[in-house]
Amino acid sequence: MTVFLVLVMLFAGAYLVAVLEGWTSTGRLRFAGPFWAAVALLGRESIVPRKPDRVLYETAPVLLLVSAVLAAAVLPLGPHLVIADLATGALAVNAALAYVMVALVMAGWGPDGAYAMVAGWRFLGQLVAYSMLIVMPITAVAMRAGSLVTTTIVESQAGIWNALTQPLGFVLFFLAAMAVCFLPPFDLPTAPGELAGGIEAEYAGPRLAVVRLARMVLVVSLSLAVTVFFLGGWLGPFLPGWAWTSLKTLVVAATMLTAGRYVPRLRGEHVMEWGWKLGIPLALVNIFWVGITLVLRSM
Amino acid sequence: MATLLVALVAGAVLFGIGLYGALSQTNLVMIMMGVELMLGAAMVNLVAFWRFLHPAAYSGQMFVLIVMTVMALEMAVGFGVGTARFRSRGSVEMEEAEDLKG
Amino acid sequence: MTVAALTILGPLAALVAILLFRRAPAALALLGAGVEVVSAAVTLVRVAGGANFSAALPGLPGFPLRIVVEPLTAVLAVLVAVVSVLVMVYAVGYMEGARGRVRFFAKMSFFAAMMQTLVVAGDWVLLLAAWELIGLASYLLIGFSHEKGRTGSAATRAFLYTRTADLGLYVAVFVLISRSGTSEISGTFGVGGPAAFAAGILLLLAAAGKSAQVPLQGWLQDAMVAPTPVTAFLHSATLVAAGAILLIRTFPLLSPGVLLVVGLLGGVTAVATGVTAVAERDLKRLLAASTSSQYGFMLLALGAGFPAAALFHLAAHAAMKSALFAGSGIFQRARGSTSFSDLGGSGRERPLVFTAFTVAGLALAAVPPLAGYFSKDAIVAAAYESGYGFVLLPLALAGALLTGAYVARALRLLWRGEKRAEPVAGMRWMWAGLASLTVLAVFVGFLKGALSGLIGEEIPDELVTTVVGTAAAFLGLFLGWTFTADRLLGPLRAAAENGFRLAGGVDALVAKPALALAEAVRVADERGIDGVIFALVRGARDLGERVRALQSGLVHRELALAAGGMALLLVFLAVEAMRGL
Amino acid sequence: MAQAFFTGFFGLAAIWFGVVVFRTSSMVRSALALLFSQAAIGAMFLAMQTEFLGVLQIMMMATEMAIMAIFMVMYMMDPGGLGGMDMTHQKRLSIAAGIFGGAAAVAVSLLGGWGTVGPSTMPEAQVAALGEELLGRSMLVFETAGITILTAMIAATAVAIERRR
Repeated sequence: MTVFLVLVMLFAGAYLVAVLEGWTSTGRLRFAGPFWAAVALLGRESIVPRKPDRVLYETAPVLLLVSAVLAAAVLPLGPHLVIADLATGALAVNAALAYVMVALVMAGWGPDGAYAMVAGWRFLGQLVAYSMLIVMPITAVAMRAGSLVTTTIVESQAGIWNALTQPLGFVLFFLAAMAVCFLPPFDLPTAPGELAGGIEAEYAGPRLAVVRLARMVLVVSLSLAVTVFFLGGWLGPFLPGWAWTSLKTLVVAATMLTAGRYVPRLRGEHVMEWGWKLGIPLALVNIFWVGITLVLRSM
Repeated sequence: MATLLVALVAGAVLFGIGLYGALSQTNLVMIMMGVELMLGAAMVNLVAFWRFLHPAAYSGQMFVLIVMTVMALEMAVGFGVGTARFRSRGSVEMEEAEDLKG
Repeated sequence: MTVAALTILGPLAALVAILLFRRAPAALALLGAGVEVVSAAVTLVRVAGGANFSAALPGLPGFPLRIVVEPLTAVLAVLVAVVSVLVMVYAVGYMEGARGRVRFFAKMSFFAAMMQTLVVAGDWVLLLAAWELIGLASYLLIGFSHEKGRTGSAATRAFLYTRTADLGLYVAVFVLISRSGTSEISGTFGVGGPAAFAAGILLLLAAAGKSAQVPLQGWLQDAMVAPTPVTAFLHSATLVAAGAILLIRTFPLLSPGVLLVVGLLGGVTAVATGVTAVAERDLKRLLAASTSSQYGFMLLALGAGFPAAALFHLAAHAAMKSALFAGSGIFQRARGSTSFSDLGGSGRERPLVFTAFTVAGLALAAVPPLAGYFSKDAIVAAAYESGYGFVLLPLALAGALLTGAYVARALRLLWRGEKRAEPVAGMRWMWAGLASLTVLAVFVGFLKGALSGLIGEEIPDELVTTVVGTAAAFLGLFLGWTFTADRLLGPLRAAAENGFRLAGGVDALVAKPALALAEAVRVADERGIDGVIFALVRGARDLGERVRALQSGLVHRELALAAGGMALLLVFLAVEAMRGL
Repeated sequence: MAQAFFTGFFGLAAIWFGVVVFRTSSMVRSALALLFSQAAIGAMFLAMQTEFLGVLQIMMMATEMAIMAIFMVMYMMDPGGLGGMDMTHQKRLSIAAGIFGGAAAVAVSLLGGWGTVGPSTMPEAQVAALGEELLGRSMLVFETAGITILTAMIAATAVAIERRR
């Protein structure tokens, strides 16, 4: 039951995000847009490039979707509205997100196309830069909660949101999340106008539909992660928990989508450089700061 | 008990495969893959032993963590050396590595 | 106990600090010596209050290192401490502007610390260690100004002599421990019979070596190449005193036969080296010879059975002799030499120093009421009272007469001659040391009663001997002042000047065998041990060559080898397990 | 029973992918096959109620193997493994060694008398206890491992970096 509910909400979120993206990109708010896009894609012929690495080519979109869903599976929408309340939830999110990268590498290599391959390797390099910025802020959050269980993490923010107690971690995680779901300005893998769509270049028809859907779900999952880890999850007055979660998630997603629109796309080496030389030290500072505050409180 | 045996046998087979790979491959990276498989087998055994024989002794899990560390080290060092060799010789084929002789 | 330990730790700390900081060595050394003297004084006070400490430090299995603080050791500790601090004060001036001051003061502190260890050592092992280290320290200090020519050989000579004599101590210690089963000194006093006799004789040998008794006196004169503070320290309270101290501390062990030998040896030394002193043409060498003769007196007192008298003379002599050396050092700095031919008249140009020197000298010559008077009087009385008075007393009187003679001769040679006053660097410090030592030399004598009370041994006193002894002393002074050495000794002088070296002297007995032995050891080392080592190295290299062949550089081959090794290991383990089942 | 089943299932998966690693001719495929083999091992951990390690394994291997793939491609210039070159040697020895080693291990694991099976602990308790272990008794080991990794990273970079003269 819970599983069903969560999945429904997840895909609903994906739909809304798609609407939002259309809105932010085209400026017109069309609720039917995603439907028509989906119909169009499913209707088209699904062209397969010459001499693909079939296994990888076929697996990649599904794996992308699955990993996005798995990432969402450990994140609670409400006090009991969570598919798997793992004891290592916060870590499991990372684990699931790591496979996003795997999926993209596969999608880049599979079709045996230059653009796609470049995109895939790019994303790999990008990951090396930002994955630390996913893990370390979550570490700080888990430190405050004293647990890796996501629900506990949410409850630990009853007093005050983590976004306020550890703004540094929040900003870093937010940017890293944008990088994970390769939204602009981090959209190196799918670089419209540069790589002809990158990993999406060689996919068409239903397969492309799956990729797009997975991308949307990914955005939702990461917004959800930001909400759960930093914005107090379901906590909030008046409304029921799931409503708060969805609201916050949508707001985060909208912020992500719009933020990128006003920044030029980053170059890969810049992402790497800032991730390594700036992000990781800052994340360490954040962890240190949280530790200090915790020690002070415990005294 | 059954689970323990299953895990151990699986680990054993994995180990055999890894050994075969490490010995049979000519390419440095493939050799490393074989080694990684063997390490994975070792980890399976460690976890099985920890879980079924000494659930109270957490140094068992500690061992697994150390093995993961070793894997990471192996990757880092192996690729460092491989890259250096690739720069100097243009390949990491271990067939052509007589000049590493001491 | 901790306070007593400070007497050792103070100088040691100073040594470490000097070696660490490598600057302000004089200040650090003085600080260490100050700690030493204060703690020694405190210890003495406590001991006088009737307290006796002893501590066992972990040492060899079954033989803990013991430290004993009893009246005797406390007195000795204070003696050493006082002399060392005053000598340090003097040395500050003496070494002013000299090279290698860090080295110098480090060694001096080390020396003092080791001496204290020797003094309070409660068991043979620790005593042996301290004994050796003193030998080392004196070797280092005698060879201090190594840039000068004869220094090295003199140091080596002193080292060889003392080391040879030390063999006696080793054997004696082995005998004692093996007989008594304990390494505690007081525990070994129970040993009797021939073992005790042998041990006594061997101890006497060791003591004779350190205290430069006949026939091992030769090295002391050569040791004069050392800087004057060193010699002062060496002669008054440390190296040379160690011999006498050893005998004083082990007095209960010495059987009557041994005592007779001790007494005779002391008497002979007192006379023979006295003659040498009269014959010497060099101030410091004269003083050195007199040192031997004075220690001969102490041994004589011991032999007569009065350790307290010996201890008393030791204290008095420490004050007087260090004062004399301090003075001679000033003269040496003034004239750049110590031979009388250069020192003539140097007494006039420094009346104050000369006065101090004279006072100390007269004290040595036992002129009442100075320190030497009481102590030598006690010794003569002891000789008189002992069972062998008929042989010991003449020796004692002769020694006293000779003492007076060479003191007077030294004074005359220093006084005669024209004066040429040159300024001397560091005069203030030197003068401080000299003055305080002289004051000691004057007043130590009055502590006689206190001393005997403290260590509970009576110090003999006889009217007859007092009169005779004093007469002898004055006669000696008169002779020394009026006649030259040649007139006094005549043909004897030539022999006396080279220290009665019969048939090449002891060098033939000591130095040549020792050097031959060293040569043999060197050959054995180079041929034998090094050979073995080189063989091992070569073998290892060949093995490496062989193994290298295995290493093809082909990773897969080597991996295969590794796997094979692992398989062997597994088989081995399996076999072991089977055996275990 | 279910536990045994799942463990065995994932074990088979791991073995299958392990075989694939050396069967395919494509670098990237073998790298990814290795990745899934390791991930299956992580799943085995999960099946054996060792949650933290399982998740950790699954997470770490993703990155490691992807990186392995990229290096593979970098070294081999082998587009999709289309070049049908043989990349093995000393086959017989290797097969023998592999079979021997595997058989020995199997024999040991089957013949060995393992003691009684202990009870399992709750995942939360596990994580907490492991944390205690890491930052308590095994702190030195842990820190050493960390320092070693750092050193290896720096050293590897230093070795691999291009000499500029």
